[in-house]
Amino acid sequence: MSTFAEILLNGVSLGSVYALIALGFVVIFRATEVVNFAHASLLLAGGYVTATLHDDIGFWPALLAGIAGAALVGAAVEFLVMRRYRGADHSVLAIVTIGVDILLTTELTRRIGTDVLVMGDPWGDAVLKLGSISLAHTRIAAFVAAALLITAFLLAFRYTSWGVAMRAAAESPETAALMGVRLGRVSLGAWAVAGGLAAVAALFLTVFPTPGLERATSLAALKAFPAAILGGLDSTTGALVGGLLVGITESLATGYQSDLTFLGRGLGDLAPYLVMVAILLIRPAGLFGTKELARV
Amino acid sequence: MGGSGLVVQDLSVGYGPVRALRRVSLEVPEGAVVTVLGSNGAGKSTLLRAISRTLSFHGGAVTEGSVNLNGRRLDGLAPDRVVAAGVSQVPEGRRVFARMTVADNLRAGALGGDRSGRTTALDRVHELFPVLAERSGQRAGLLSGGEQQMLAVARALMATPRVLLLDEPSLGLAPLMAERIADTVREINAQGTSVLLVEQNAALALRLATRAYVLEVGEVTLSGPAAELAASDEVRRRYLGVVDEDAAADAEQTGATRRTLTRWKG
Amino acid sequence: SSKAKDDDGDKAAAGGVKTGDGISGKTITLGALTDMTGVYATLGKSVTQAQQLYVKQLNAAGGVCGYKVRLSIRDHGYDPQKAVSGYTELEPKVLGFAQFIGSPFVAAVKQRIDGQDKGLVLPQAWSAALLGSPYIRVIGSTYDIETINAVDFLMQEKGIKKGDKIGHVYFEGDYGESALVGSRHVAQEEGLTVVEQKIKPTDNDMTAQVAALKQAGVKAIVISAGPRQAASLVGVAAAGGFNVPIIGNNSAFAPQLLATQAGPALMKNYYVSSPSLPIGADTPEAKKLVADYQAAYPKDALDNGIVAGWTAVSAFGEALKKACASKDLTREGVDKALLSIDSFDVGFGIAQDFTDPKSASSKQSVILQPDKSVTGGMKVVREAEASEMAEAYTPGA
Amino acid sequence: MRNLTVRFAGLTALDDVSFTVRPGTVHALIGPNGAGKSTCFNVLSGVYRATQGSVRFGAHELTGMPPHRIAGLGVARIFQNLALPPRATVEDSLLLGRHRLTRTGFLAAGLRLPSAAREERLHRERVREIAEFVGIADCLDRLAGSLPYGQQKLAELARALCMEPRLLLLDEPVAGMTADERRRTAAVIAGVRDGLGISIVLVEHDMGVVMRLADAVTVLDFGRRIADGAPVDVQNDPAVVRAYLGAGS
Amino acid sequence: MSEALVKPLRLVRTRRTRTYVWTAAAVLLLALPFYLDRFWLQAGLFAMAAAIGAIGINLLTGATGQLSMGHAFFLAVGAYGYCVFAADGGDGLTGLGLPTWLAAVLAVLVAGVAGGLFSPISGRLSGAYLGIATLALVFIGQHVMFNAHDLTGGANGRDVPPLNLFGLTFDDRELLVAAVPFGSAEKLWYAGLVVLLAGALFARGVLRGRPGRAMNAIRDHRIAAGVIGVPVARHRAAVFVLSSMYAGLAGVLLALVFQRTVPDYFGITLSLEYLAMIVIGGLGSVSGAVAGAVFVSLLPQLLTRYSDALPLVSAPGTGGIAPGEASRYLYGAAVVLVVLFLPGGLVRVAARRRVTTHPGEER
Ligand SMILES: Nc1ncnc2c1ncn2[C@@H]1O[C@H](COP(=O)(O)OP(=O)(O)OP(=O)(O)O)[C@@H](O)[C@H]1O
Ligand SMILES: Nc1ncnc2c1ncn2[C@@H]1O[C@H](COP(=O)(O)OP(=O)(O)OP(=O)(O)O)[C@@H](O)[C@H]1O
Ligand SMILES: [Mg+2]
Ligand SMILES: [Mg+2]
Repeated sequence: MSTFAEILLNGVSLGSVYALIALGFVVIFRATEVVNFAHASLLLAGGYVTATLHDDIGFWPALLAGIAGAALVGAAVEFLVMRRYRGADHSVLAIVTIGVDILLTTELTRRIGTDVLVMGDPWGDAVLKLGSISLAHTRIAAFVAAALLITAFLLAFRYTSWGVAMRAAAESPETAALMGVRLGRVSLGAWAVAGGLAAVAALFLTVFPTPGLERATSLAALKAFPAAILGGLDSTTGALVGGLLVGITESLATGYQSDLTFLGRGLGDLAPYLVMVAILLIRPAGLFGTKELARV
Repeated sequence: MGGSGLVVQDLSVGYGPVRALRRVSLEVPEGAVVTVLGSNGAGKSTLLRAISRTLSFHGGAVTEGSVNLNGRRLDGLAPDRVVAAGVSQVPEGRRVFARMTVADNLRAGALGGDRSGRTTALDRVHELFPVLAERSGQRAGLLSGGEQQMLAVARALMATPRVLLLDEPSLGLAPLMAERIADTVREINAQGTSVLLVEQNAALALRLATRAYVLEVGEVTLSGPAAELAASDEVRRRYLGVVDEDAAADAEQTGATRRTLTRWKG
Repeated sequence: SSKAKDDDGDKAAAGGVKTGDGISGKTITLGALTDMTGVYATLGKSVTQAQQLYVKQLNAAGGVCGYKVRLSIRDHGYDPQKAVSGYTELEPKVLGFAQFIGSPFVAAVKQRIDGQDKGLVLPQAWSAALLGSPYIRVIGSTYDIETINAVDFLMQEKGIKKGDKIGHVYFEGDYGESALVGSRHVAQEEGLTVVEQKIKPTDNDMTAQVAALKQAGVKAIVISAGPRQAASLVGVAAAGGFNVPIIGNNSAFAPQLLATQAGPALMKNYYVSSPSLPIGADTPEAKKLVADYQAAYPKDALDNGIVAGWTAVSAFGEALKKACASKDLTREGVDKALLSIDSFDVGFGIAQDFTDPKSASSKQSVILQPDKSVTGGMKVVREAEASEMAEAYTPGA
Repeated sequence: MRNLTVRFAGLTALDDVSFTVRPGTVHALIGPNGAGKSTCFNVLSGVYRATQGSVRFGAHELTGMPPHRIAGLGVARIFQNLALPPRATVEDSLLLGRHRLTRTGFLAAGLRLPSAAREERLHRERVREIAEFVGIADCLDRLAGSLPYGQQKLAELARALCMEPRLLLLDEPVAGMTADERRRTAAVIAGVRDGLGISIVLVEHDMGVVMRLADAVTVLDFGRRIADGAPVDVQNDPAVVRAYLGAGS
Repeated sequence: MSEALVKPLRLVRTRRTRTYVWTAAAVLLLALPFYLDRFWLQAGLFAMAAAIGAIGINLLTGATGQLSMGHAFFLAVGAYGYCVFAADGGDGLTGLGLPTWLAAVLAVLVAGVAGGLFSPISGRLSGAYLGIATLALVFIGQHVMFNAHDLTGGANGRDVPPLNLFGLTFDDRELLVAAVPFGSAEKLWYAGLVVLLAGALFARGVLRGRPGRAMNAIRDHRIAAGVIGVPVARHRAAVFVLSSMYAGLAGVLLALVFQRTVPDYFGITLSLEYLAMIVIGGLGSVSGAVAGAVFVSLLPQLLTRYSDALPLVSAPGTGGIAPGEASRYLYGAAVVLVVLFLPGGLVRVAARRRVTTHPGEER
């Protein structure tokens, strides 16, 4: 039983990191209806800045710099690339972000080289013991950060005109412009915010229990895809729930690997995708996503 | 220059090689209701797009001429700046944000305006179109066609603009509702908003407007006080064509030359 | 047409040395298919730089009986298509390959190597599946043997005994599964139980694995994964007070890890089973290599990839010299020359015996422990030794 | 086609409505906005499923049939909000209307069998014929998106005619047209009825057009039928005037 | 479309030049194996296989609007399917020992069936949701490839039995044609050309005919398509099957070129590459798919091949930008730049040049 609790708790803590990444997807999707495949490289950028600066200026300033840096990269991507696209097809734009991701990741991995960069975070490898269960401080921090940020975004989307402007711009740029929405600013803002979020996610992705930032860190963003999708790509709550669900699924699939050998070992990566497909079969727009409308 | 109100001068617009407007000039004096009549493809929507600066979304561009509002040039601004300058548009074909709720659509409409008047604007809109209050939680895309049209008009009213551009506001509205829109136009005009009205229901438009322009294939062919135009033969025949003997004879005539379609025997 | 078959049979150059593919004029070209931009970039970089250093020194010392040696390097970024293309491109131009990273890719062109090409290939991959070909020669112990030696170390020195459970965390794919064969073998022979945990290279957080192993009650853990996974595993276990010895394969450590959170835990509880002495070994050859390498690449870390690359290219060089001595620098000549080398040591503690294509060139492993204060971050805790089990073990049996 | 009773769930968009369309007539369906006219069409064409009641078309029961099967029976419609792909040529859109009448499958099209080519030629001719009839023959090569609204409506009408329907559902066919064009379109519709003898259900807010074309009228309000009968009777029905026409008309 | 607009006179002229161009291209393609060495032929074959797969995904994503990121899975089904059907079981792995041509046909069919099995999902989802759901296929595929050892040979993959057609074996046993030794690459070159040509013509026929119009209608307005009489769900499923079959065919060809199938190949990167191909080439058209495929698959090969000669690119191990990195920069930049500055893809460049003489009707 206590193992189950430990695995579950561990899944929740892992899931909150995924939730943070998924939140980044959600922000951009809401503002532009684009699935942002470049999120992984924003993550790497934020982590890189934090990791290279913390020795000189201390952890917290470095984290802020990382957030600002990744926000800047995000904004630059929007300004230099996304804004220039003149078509209307969102899947084409999604593919553009693949191109952007390749560019950024190549540059960053080239800089990172073969190093493992540490974040210099204050939590270290401290753990909290709850009976026989141990939980890393970093993960508690991640959970708190995810919960706070997601609540903040939930409120912002619901109660500020920023959220309305975002959705209007995403749905029909022309009509939104007629409403006085500053299209450029909205999507620039979304990309910058997504960048900042990516930097926060990068922090928690690379601190204990993982050794640090290195070239393959960005691959972790792949795991946030099912999280974002099964929650619903345009839902902040969905990002949280999706993230947790993926974390727990992965954790259970790994923890009970020995009991699941008939499915082949190493299910940890696959399981979230299976759960996602199952959920999509029942709810084609995810748990909290906006359903596609059908009326003529 | 510097005339008050909205002044369009020598405006030409092209969609790539397609010339949609040729040296169109028109004026919407402050506090006036001006209507533009014209058959399909005359360029009425293009004119409104040019004023609101949304041509680029359709692959079009202004090739010459200028648009001024109270002496300030609007051409060259971004669409949102035009809204900020006080020009709102109800685009053709409803264009509500289908996935957003009715309430959020109205909030979106208020984005460009100033914050203070928002609740009064909302109250007024709900009073005009009670169905929107009832349905405020429904997705706009699920509304009926006419309800969407009401929402589109209501949304533009949320911004409390100085100039309101209406592109076929009565499209798909029941006669009763079309009358209510007409009343609304009158009312907001009375409150000081100038209106540029594009409308296929010419009778209604001419009744509302003080001045009218007729646009044919991208050019202004007639203009003058609305009442005068309403009396002209040309306008009566082409745009007002009520059911009278004339029209009946017309119908006969077209019937004679009409091609017929036979059943398909495939 | 230009491709029309001319008689490019063996040429006899001045001095009576028979030459063939890969030699033009006075230059021998060797291929290197490496990964500098993909998942094995860390390994690829060290191996390649070490090999370039060797070639430079070799040429400075006069080359191989008058021939200069040149390395033709292609980076495949661990992409099968690029790897196979790289092989196809280089094959007609080179005498053999001093490096070929990625055993699936070596396997992909195995038919061609064994069939018509017959060039000597020294893969930087230690999968038992690659054994058996006279042309593809794995250098040092394969992963299964290395793992057997690792478990042997646990039993000899860390008190693991019959009836105990040990955990094995391994990569999906050929490296991990090859290592797993080793631990299963020992378990069967010695009455241990292996608790298996398969992971993917993208898994960086070993918390769930540690929880599962802890629950299963394992007394020690073997890890056949990458350095990051090892660091996470060791770090999590230590932080959770789960103090069991952990031993990894040669690829499961990188000196860069010592600077991370997991550094102290790694130095305390972690061991590595290696096919050679570490780069920081206390031999004159190792010291010279360190000095030369640092002079050539001052910015780069010292790790065991350098040793692996150096050993492989030295073996190739040795084969070339022998082949030249017997006046046959054709591919067959070089293959034959390597097959006649039965005790080759470049100063890293283990002698390689290339005479039997069916078995690895050595069955010995050195057990190392991370240590910040040492060059290359590793110190030796058990000298080169082939455990009895490893000696008795035949791959694939 | 007889005995239509449909109810729509949630917010009752159609409440126990029945009417019958006699073959070869134009039956107008009018009512205030949100009365349930388009919903009625959506049920008829299979986009919505009726909560209760049934729709019969000749001998066929339409309720529960998927849209494409209903289309296969010869029920065609035009949409209130345009549904023409903007980046396709008008001709392609019209040819799409022929989908149910043509057979060429993936294999035949891919292999370019002679039968496919023959079919294609035959149907292109008919498409041109229909376009000429509707009056958009000169727009066939243009992209639908670049046509003005009124022409797009006509193209939709032509596409529906391309389906060689036995029942034609028209949702506001003259919306967005000038009086002149309305008259012409109305003539086209009359021509369709007279020439092809098919039944037409017409939703329209332009009472002029309705009065001129309709043989019978059903009036809906809040999903209920409030009047039914000949156009003149309905026009003078006080309930209809109150709910729909307004005092002015 | 544009042909219909071109004036008759010009039509004759363009048609004639086009015939010349096509003939010249055909002769060139047929002659290449006599001149190019194996590396180039192999690169060409990779491009051909990619082109076949890209045509398939363009039918699905470009023409029908169903985003698929699971193409790699169907490629894998084709590749492994061929091995299973054709192998004789001599290597201890499952093999049915069927004639190789039959194995190839069956492999393509099995890929189609796999696509059909996915139709409950592909029929319900759309847009990004469908895209990422198909991503699950890649993960499932890789999981199976690594774990179903008997079928797939696990991590090290399995050998691909050479194709045998009309008594001619497409293997490396040398066959002398006009004094040029023909190995597997030379022989496969012709097989690849034939298959690609057939696949391209078939797809073009589909796109220009009745099914193509229905596919576009589904992409543009799904409900309207149904009302007009297109059986939407069935059509979507059918296109998914067809697209999977193209992928399967590409997989078979790839397997034959590789001579061994390895699981690492069939990953997400591959799926994304295919998407990049159709975007770079041009969505919804056959020539776009081919152009994009050639571009995306040859670019890295070229850069690596000429890494020594390119100024910015340094040889591996000398520091600086490695060729691998350079090709990734270029590839990424190409995706971005093409979408931004050549909307409509590479094929539009050609189309636009034609259109400049007949102002702007095309767009
Ligand atoms: N995106 C476009 N691309 C090319 N041509 C266009 C485009 N939009 C409109 N046009 C052309 O510009 C001309 C004017 O169109 P516009 O939409 O302004 O007409 P309109 O007067 O509003 O007609 P309607 O009454 O039907 O709405 C038409 O000939 C039309 O074909
Ligand atoms: N899918 C749906 N979900 C929820 N409500 C719906 C849906 N479809 C229609 N409605 C509602 O049902 C009512 C009837 O809609 P319908 O479209 O049939 O009206 P209509 O008579 O065509 O009106 P109009 O003349 O304005 O087009 C409207 O109030 C509409 O909001
Ligand atoms: Mg218009
Ligand atoms: Mg309606």
